[in-house]
Amino acid sequence: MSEIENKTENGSTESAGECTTGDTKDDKGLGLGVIFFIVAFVGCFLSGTLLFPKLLYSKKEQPFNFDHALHVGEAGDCESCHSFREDGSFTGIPKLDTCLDCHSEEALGETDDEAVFVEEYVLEEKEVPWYVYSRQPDCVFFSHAAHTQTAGMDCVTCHGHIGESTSLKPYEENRITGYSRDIWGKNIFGIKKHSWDRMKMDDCAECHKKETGHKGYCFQCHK
Amino acid sequence: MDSALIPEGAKRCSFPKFAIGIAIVSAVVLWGVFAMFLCWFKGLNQTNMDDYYGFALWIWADLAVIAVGGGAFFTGLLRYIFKIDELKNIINFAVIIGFICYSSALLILAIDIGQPLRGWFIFWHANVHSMLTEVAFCLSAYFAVLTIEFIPNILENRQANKVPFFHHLAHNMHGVMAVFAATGAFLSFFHQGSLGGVAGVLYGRPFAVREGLLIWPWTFFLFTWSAAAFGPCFTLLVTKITETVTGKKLVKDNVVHLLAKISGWMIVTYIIAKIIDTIYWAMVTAPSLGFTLSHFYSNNGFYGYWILITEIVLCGVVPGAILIMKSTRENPTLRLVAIILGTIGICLNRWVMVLQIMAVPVMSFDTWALYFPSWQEIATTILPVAYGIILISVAYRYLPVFPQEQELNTIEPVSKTE
Amino acid sequence: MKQNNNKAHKFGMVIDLDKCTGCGSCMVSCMSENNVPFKEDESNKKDSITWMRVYKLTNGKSFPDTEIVYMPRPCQHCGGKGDHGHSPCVSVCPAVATDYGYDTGIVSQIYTRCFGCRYCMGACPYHARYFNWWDPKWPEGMENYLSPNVSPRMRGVVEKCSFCYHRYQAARDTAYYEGRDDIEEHEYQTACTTACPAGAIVFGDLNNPAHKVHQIVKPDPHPDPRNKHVVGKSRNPKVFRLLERLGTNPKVYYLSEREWVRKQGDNYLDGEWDKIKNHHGAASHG
Amino acid sequence: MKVDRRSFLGLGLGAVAGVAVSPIGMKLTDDSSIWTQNWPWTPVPVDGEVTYENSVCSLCPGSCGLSVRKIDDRPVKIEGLAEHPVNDGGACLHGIAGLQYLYDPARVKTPLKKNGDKFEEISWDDAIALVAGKLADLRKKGSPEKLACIADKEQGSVSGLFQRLLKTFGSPNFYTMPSLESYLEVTATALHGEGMTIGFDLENSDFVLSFGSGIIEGWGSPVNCFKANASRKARHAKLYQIESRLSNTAANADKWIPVKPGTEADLALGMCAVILKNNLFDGGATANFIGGFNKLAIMIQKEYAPSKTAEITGVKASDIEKIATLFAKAKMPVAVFGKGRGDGAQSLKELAAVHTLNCLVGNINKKGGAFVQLKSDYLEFPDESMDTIADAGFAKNKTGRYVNQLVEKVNESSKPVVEALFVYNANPCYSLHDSKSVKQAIGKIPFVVSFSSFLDETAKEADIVLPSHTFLERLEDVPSCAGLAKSVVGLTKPVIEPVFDTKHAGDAVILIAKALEGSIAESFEWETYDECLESVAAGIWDSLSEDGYAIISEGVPFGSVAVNVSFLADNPATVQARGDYELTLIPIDNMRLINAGIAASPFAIKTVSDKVLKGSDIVVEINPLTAKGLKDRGYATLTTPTDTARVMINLNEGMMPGVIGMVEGLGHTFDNKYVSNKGINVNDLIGPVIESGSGLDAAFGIKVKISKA
Repeated sequence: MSEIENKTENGSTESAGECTTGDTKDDKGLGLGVIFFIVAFVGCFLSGTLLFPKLLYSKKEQPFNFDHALHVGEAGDCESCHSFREDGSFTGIPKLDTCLDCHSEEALGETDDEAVFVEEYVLEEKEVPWYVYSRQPDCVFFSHAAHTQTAGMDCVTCHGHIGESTSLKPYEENRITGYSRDIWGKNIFGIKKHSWDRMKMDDCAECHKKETGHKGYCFQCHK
Repeated sequence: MDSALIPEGAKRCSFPKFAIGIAIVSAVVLWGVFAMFLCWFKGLNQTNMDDYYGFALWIWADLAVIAVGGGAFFTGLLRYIFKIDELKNIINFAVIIGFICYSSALLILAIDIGQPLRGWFIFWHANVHSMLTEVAFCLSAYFAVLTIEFIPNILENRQANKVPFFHHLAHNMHGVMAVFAATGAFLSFFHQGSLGGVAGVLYGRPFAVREGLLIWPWTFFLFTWSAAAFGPCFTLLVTKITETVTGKKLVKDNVVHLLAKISGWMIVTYIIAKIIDTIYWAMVTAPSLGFTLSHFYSNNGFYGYWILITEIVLCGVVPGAILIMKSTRENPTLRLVAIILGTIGICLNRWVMVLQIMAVPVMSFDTWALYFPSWQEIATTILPVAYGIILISVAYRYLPVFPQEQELNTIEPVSKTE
Repeated sequence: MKQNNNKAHKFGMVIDLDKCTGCGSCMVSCMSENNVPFKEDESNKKDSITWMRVYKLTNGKSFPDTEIVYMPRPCQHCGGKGDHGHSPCVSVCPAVATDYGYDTGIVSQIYTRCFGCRYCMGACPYHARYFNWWDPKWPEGMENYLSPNVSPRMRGVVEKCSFCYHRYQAARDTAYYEGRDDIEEHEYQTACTTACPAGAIVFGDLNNPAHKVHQIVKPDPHPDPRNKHVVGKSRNPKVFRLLERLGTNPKVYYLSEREWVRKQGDNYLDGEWDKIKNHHGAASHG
Repeated sequence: MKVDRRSFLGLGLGAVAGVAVSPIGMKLTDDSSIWTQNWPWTPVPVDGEVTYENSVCSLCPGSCGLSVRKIDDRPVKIEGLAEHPVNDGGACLHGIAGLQYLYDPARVKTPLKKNGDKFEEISWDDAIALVAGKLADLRKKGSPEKLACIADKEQGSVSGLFQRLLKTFGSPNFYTMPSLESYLEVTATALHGEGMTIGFDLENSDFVLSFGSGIIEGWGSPVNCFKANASRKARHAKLYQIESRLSNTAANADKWIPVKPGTEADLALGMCAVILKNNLFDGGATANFIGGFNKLAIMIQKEYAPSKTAEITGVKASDIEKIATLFAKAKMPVAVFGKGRGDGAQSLKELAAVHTLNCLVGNINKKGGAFVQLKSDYLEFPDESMDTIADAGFAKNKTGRYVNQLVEKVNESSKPVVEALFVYNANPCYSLHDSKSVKQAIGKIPFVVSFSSFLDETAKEADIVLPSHTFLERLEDVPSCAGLAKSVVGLTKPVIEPVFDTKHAGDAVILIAKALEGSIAESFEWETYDECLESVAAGIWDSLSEDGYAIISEGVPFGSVAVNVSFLADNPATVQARGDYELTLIPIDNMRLINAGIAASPFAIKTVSDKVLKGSDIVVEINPLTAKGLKDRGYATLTTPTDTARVMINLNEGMMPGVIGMVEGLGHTFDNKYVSNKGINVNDLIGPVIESGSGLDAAFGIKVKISKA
């Protein structure tokens, strides 16, 4: 210890003079320091929580508005448009010809959105470039059949009450990852209240653990 | 011009001279950094690694620097836990060397993985069965400890020390250092071990696989032991080099002799264990899988019995012997030979436990795979060395690394022999 | 999902080396099924990604007594020591980017989880794992033939044969949709199996006595008395596994009438082979 | 001063702390890793509905049934079609990799016109007009016979259209590339008479005696042969392979009989001698022999006594006796000919000698034997309308009997014997022997039109390229021309809209014909090829369009056939390899490569062993005894009478001493870095040797020397 003790003695004796004279300044400085600290802290925290998401996500409007509630009323349940194929695969967002089962060149209603739909897509025979809120990345394998057919789950569990919505919210895309904001969830802290607030792997795993007693193996959900 | 920073009463070369030296070494650092960025942006196709050599030069360098950095934890252990007081005169330096080795190890790992931006998955999605997970956790933790152990020494810089806050901080940290040393020793014990485990658990690779205790193969214990044994050799070697470069005596002989003696006995005990392990593996483990010892050391252009003998006899038994005998130990030349051999030995052991494993064919119809690193690999491997030199010179220049320095260099020639 | 947990499959393969012609159909079928990339020079086989690789074995005799046999080598989907699922590669992956499916016996992976430490490659004695040293690139327009059932891997991750797991998923989807709780043997066959012109590859559930692979292999449910780590040894004297003695417990079996071929399946000390070759499968407890 | 420092400290720490507790860190860490998982430059295949379409592969004469998996409109996978009469499920690597040809970098994307030594793009209309114009001039000059055409085969409607165009134009000069089918016909014609062909009942034979036929290396209809071979074990059938190299077939066979290269004919006759001497032949069968059976018998026993044959062939006399006896005594033996894939150089002596074995033991038109019958022609073209020019021109003699003689003539004569040349589905500049002189000949022809889908070696020499659809983009009838026991016609169907501005070669021909007007146009009354096919194949169209194939003949043909042995009875000389070095270089057929016009796909090349191709170096096989000083994996210089080449050495115990093997199918030079400029084309090294009497190029190899490089 001797070595260090010597030093510390030197140190204290040396700085003793300053310390006595400097005490008062110290406090002021400290006070100022604390204020600066708080200001900086609050500023950074708020910008990180409120401003950051605005920068992170780009807003995109859907080609035209779609009234789920109306269509559910007309067509029945989700499956009448979001259906399964013979081989058990899921069609997801319906293709134009599915719409044409009911729609035609003649508009069925008189909304401007349908007019857009008829003119720009039906007549042009173009597919509607919908933004998919719940699109999962390429590495994910998801079997709708396993969940809705076999496990008897409800669409709402993951997709929420979109079926009751009358208009489409703007699609928010993560500028870095290209993911839809719905995957991470609206809440930037990733806090969720409902099962459909978030669609990250942990949410799948959580439910799998509860329902099957196991989070599942890689290939069960990845390809 | 930087005299204000230089420890009081210490003589240092002129700043320009110092600057030039640093500049030269920095050039090497830049070269390594360039190679590093190539690997990050163009991918690992910049290396000569392939599907047979998933682990190559880098992993060896990693294991080697961690092994020789083991001097830090072991000296720390002796100094703070076993209260071997003389060692305080070399502990600072041991810590610095450890710090360099471990920061280098982490850097190399960051280059080595194919997806650096996902590297944190090793913590987030940790697999408790994987030795590598254990390595990652202990490595990072111990690096933190070393940093903490290093801080007080930095704070002892003349200017920093003027700030009462830093001054007291340094003082108090010295006080509690034993706790960190203990943690460090514990952590280090585990990751040195788990690095050995990395090879030992490969039951698909008869050259690597070892039986063991519970989940830990014998290589686990051998690695820890060897690090503790040869680490001090490296500490002494670097001290010797620094002394030669600075042309000053920095550590008293009794300290050196003590550490050398401890190292010597550790080496001897380790080498006995290693020999037993090798014999058991060659006589029992490998044959039970259908392999004779000759399979691992023939039919190829490089790996022969020479490597086994060099590692165990020339770079194990010999330095061990030299260092345990007072007469030879206290003979500077022989001691130097011993610590050099020892350092080579530990590096050779790590080489064998990484690259030869990859080289040995396992399927009866497979062939030996040999490999030579690309310049990018070499550059990134030299990078830590250059960085180490810089850090040591800076530390030596501005920090009171060697408590005995002044005493040894102010009092003219009289060099006492105890 | 539930019913798959309580009825565990053990998918495996047996390859008749006497039928194999070394034509390479299995390799190409695998590559085009699984979006495996290719590059200008693939002649360095140590950095060439082929989930299914066909090795050429010779009996080492000189002209005219030389013999050749071709040995296709997919991922062996090891069950690990004692077949407990601790495959050499799975047990070492630090980030659980590869794991053992206890419901299928298939060693599965998440390419996007893998951060490329390549420990698994060092652990695999079969060299069944491949690293993406390069970014996958296709000539202009050719990416149009990529299959959506398998995600293309990015540079810097390890990949390997998956026993065409996506085909299993597709078969199960159909079964779910039709309200069946399990799939038929023919519904799930790997790309190499269906491609083999010689019909040398048989794929199915080793746990299912009705499946052809089980009937050929006749796996021994009990540990090998001579090596407790080895489980599922074949009771067919002509069938062997690669490096069986290591206790990796592969699910890929090989069949050959030729003794020298069976002998090359593993490593033996001098004279050892003659002692144990006839014990092949004799370990069965009925 | 202190104040500042402390407040700055506070500011800094505050900022750090604030950011730390805000979600920025966590989110960015997560997102950055997600970014690496979805790099924009890593393609993401679009999902969609899965459908399957059946078609037939026409990459080789095998004509396997294919099942193409599609996602919406994108074909994503090709597999063998189950229950197809040819391949029943299996498929070879080239067919499976078919999609790579669709997007091949070397594809011709639109018609091309040679300008100087560069190609420029032109429209289809201009291209057709240009071709028609040139041809019209040729007719005006009154030399229509100077239009020649080289196609891959005689059979099939597209080939039919080309023949029809030449005929109505007034030229007899239609040639096909050598193929197993053509050799079968040559043999059948020589022994059994015009219009006959031969098939082998490998599925049922219990003793297959193969004279170097690569039964599992692409000979005949590959997948069909693979299956026949695979069923051997279960049928307790035997396969004996006579070959100078341990090929995969030899390795897979029950017995490998190494023979000096080029002496297969002598060995076959030697076996005939044994059979004759020991009265093992079928008396009934020999009754059908004409053209001097006795003369033959005497000659054979005199010239090919076992001891003598042993000397020539290097096969032990005892073995010759043993094998001949086994063959004769087998219940359903069959001797198979056509070295390698059967499409390389062959000598009629060898073909005839081997087939004589079949005739002697009387397995002609018996189960498990050789089937000899009339060529099946399922197409009925309406009669052409010929004008005087056409009649006159068509009546003239062909310039040469086979394509290699055409090349010879062109090169020899000073004035152009051929003014215009059509090339369809053929790549003579690559696959004919001494490709240099072939290029030279093509170069001498003033106007060359290529109908290739790819800018291959020959297309590069052409003046006009009229790019065809690949087999995945077109409709076409595909007869299996591969020595099968049954003859099947498959229907190739388009599984995707043409990727580029290409046309069906059939349509191109029809357009050219129409542009030529007059009687020629009259003979091509169809609007499109598809319409043409439906009408000319009317007889089998229903089953073609419904099942995707039609079986023309199946099972054992009825009746016996005459066997004319006059050619052999004169004991023609055995063809010798050119040159006087002491080693012999022979081509090797490797299933993973293609030696016909097209190159192997990137996938196929990827599967090729590094003992065949290393970087851009070709690897030759040589027995250690022959290699002398040369080291394995070392480099050497190979010197032939015509050329030298740098090669890598692979010491191979499966190679007969004194023989060097070089793989066929490498050394392509067209614009696809994945498959081109790898190794060398063995055909550059081997010069043709014309067999007197048959006129066939029978160069089985060439004499070489090898030295350290």
